[in-house]
Amino acid sequence: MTAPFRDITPAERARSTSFYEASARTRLELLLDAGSFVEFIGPEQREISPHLNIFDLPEQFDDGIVVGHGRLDGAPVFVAAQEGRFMGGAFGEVHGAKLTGLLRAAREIGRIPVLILFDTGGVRLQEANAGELAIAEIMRAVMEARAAGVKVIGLIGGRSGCYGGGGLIAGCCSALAVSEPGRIAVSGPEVIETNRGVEEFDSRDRALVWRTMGGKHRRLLGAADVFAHDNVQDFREAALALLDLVGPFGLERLKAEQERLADRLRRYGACLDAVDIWTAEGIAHAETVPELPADQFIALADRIGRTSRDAR
Amino acid sequence: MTLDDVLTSLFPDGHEVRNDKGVLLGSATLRSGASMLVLGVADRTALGVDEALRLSGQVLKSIDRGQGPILVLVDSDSQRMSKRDELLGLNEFLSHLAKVLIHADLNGRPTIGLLYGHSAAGALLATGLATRVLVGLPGAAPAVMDLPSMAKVTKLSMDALEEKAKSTPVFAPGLSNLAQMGAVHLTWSNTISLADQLEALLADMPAVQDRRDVLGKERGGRLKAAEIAERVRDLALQAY
Amino acid sequence: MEDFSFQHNVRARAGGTRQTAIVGVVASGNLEVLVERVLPDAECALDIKTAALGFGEVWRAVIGDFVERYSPGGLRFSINDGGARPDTVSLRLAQAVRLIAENGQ
Amino acid sequence: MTSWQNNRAARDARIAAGAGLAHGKIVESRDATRLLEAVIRPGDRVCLEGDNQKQADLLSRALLAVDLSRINDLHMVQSGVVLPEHLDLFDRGVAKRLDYAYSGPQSARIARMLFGGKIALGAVHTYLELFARYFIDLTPHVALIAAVSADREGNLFTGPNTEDTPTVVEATAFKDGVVIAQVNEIVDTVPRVDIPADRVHFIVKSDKPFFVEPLFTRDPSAITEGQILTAMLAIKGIYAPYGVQRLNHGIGFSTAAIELLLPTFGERLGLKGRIATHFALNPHPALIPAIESGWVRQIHSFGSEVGMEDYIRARSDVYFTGPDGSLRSNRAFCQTAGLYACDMFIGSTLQIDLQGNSSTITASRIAGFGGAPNMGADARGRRHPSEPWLRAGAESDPDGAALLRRGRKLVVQIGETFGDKNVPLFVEKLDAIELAEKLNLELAPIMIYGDDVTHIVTEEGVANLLLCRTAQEREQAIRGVAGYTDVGRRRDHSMVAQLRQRGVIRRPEDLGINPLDADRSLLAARSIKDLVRWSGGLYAPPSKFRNW
Repeated sequence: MTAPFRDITPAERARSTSFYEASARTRLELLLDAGSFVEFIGPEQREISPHLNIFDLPEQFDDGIVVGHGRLDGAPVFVAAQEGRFMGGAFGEVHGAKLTGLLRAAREIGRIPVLILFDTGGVRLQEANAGELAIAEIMRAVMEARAAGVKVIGLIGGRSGCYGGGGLIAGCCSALAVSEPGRIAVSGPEVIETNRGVEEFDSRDRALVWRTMGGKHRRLLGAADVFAHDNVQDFREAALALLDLVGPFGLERLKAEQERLADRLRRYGACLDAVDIWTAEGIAHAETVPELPADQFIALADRIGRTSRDAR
Repeated sequence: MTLDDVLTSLFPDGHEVRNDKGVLLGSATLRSGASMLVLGVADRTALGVDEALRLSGQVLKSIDRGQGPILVLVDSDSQRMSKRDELLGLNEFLSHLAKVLIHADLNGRPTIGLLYGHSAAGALLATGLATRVLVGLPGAAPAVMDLPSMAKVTKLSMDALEEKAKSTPVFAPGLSNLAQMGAVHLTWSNTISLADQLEALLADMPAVQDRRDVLGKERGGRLKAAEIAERVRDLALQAY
Repeated sequence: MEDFSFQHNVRARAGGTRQTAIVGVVASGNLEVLVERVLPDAECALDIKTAALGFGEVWRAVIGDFVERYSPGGLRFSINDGGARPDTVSLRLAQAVRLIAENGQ
Repeated sequence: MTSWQNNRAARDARIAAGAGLAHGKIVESRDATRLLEAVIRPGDRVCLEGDNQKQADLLSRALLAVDLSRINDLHMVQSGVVLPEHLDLFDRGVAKRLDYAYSGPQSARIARMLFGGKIALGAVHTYLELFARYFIDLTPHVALIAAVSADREGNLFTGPNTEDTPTVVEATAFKDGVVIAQVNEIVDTVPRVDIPADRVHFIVKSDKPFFVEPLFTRDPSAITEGQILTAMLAIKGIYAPYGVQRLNHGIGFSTAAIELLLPTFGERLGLKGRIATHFALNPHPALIPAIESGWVRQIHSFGSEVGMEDYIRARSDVYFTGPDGSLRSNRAFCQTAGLYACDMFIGSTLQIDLQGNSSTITASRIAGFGGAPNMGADARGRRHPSEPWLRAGAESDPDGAALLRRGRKLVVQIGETFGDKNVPLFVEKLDAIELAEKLNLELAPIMIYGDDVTHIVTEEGVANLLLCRTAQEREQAIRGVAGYTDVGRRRDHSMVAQLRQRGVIRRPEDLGINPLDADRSLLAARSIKDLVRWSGGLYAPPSKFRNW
């Protein structure tokens, strides 16, 4: 894109591009095989939100999500990427419907996987009812697609994290990859603090936020199966690895998930802090986990071995 | 209507639905003699990891051993907002509940949600909005986002928000708004027997396909969703 | 929100073969620029929707300098602005021209 | 008989009055207010140590709680008015008169209180100026200071944030004043003695560590392309041609961008070792990549920065450290170093007028001066030559006799033409002048006077004011880099073109810089996490800057 990049390979460029920092479009461009991405309902179609003008707010031509198809190591994939900087990546009517339509097509075809690059604060306030319902439709569409044999992989490492209904959609996916700055939760830190007080949750204590909701904790809990370095190439490799790992969906998955979550409650339900959970998982000096470099952390997480594979 | 009123009117022949700290678990017998799994959230209880897991466990058990439709009663708070719930991965527990409900519905156990009180945000997604048909009762008061919180974030006055809410169902709380969006399929009457209305619904269940976007368009609440989803679907199908 | 439209006659057609390009995002202090090769070679047009009120003269000046410098003939620019500073606007416009000047679809 | 030791006797009486509350020198924190009531007299000049960073917060609260019938109308003489309690003192009537230097977070409230007559203002100073007056006409009767630890004799360890303490204690203790220190802990042996015990009269042990604000941490993830472009222009248009090795940086994002471009853009220009080797500077985390890449030889600091402790300790070749290994900072010395031993000051401001005067005062905010004017001023007492200094002097007076011609310090204002919320940096008339008129001040609060400014850098280009020969040229040179602000759009285009031909104004293309290359990928670190990585895990950023 700029002079320093002109003479390097796409993989090198993807490796040197922070997933956290990149735009939705850049993420897709670098995640997929070079030049393979084709967008559905691109910005030139100007399918903007019909609701933001009620609030005198600026629109974005793609309503904050880019959907389309491309190739990953030569194989076709459907992709959706949220732009976390536009309205916090939140789900509105148009934004959500693009993803719903993509998933419905994937279900009908049945063999082409879907990658969802989450970057969202959840429901878009200004169209809360439409956004909430869009999320419900997407959750349903993900499950119908999975039931039809489609693998749906979530990649989480954007600046808005994966909050609210986004967290629920992520929970419906076949597998997740997350990076250290990625966050997965339902209620945001500020929402908890506002509703329950700063004693319950100090949203400005960012170390607390990340060890409660961040990528490392989610990986150690087994909520995400792959921990990616914060660069697009690593997410690409994570997506490829997960596509290999994921098996067919069925009732036994849900039973295994029930057991997996029940086991989590039994083991860690009384823990007051992530450090307590990590200690209970058998990690020595658990308080140093946030400081561990990614490679060491990956080795640690692999050794602890908690995963949601075949149990989600 | 209170929970007892609702249950009595739904199941005049009796039911075995217990309310354990806001978590509803049990079953009831329909007039046809068939049994129905009944579960849900009552007393405006927040849906946290513990509640969600109990509910999903009940559905899974019923998938193994039972049959017939599943009824999800909803009078909840939002998801439980707490450090502990998020620490333990509340999103997984809520989506797991939604997933087992969707799975049941797709596999011969049609699901009906009955929203008779409050609900919001993640709790609504994991319960009522994860059923095939969501029914509202008059007096139900769902609120995806309450107006005071919204006023705070948008820095608009309550008056201004209420004024805007008159012209669009897209953001303000309320059953009729959600109905117009296509989220609530139908609103029952509370002056006639709920059992009759349930029976009528069961006799004429809509197809398993999610048509809420089409419904929203027909009702003038969501004019773009159905068309956009359909266009993306067509483009994606054309690509392969 | 405030809307502005500008039409300019320009010296030369913008280079490259791409038909459309988009740069930027709509966020506080940022903007998106959608550029499409849809006009006759000697014309260019810019449509702006901005969240920052009262900057009409600044836009006029920024656009004037941009058109003078890049001669973006044949291009229509559509801008959604979240209140970006003029230098950010100039930068995004230049980035948009550079992107559409690449060869490709 | 005339006594010549009245002050000493009065000091001894004050100490005796407080001694009843102390075991040795140590006073329980619950007795802090009673101690102050015993030692302080109405109308006293009191220095309540409020530094740029370190705050004697326990003693602030204790002073706020005094019995007004015993203590009132104090004259506060302190560099930083930073905590809400500092102003509560005036609201409550404990204090009446104020001489200070900096009021960062309280700038809006202090403005309201000045307008409301709650505060009788002496003057807003620069740091060195206030410190100087401590020794002439504003000597404190009582100093309330903060330290990390004390031993039982009263030797104090200030930790890395020594800041103003030695200066305050010097002025107070040696002129018959009383020194009261709050400390985080009392130990058998202090790690090093920053303040000797015989200058300290009472020690109050605080229940929790004194408040320190991380003021110098700029998150690289917030640096914009515009700031990167401006930083590139500064490096290539000023640092390189003058060969600036000894300098001070402001704390804004533009200078943080410069720090992060040194190991990338600067390296590519072959400037390593030729520029930016010696700093008068707080331990900016953003400088870590340049230090690790071998750019920086030495840094002396005004204060410290939260989270940099271990890094500094491990890089003692670069920083000034004590025998215990931790940073020793000293605001008075570092300000002096910035004034006399640096060839360049570069920093940002809120408003610049057509003469180049700048101010951070707006109609509703009085932020004070801090130290920028000390460094952002030509040192008339300077006598040692250096290449940048001589060259700047020659540019401003090309016809002067070389052996008699003073050099000039490079004083650079850097910023984007529009600031937050699209507020223009360039104005026809400074808000500071309006404020001075409203408050009937004899002097408008100017941060840096136009005749000291040598260069202005914006995203539009570099203006070299040394090369301007008339007031009119100077005005057009400023307008010529003022972008699309009203000031910029009212430029005389032909004159600006001429100035550009003469090299007074240099655009990005004149410097061989393509604005499209101003990309965040040029930053040596793009996040706080990157800085931690550069530091080999030694930098431990405060929680509010983390995203892990």
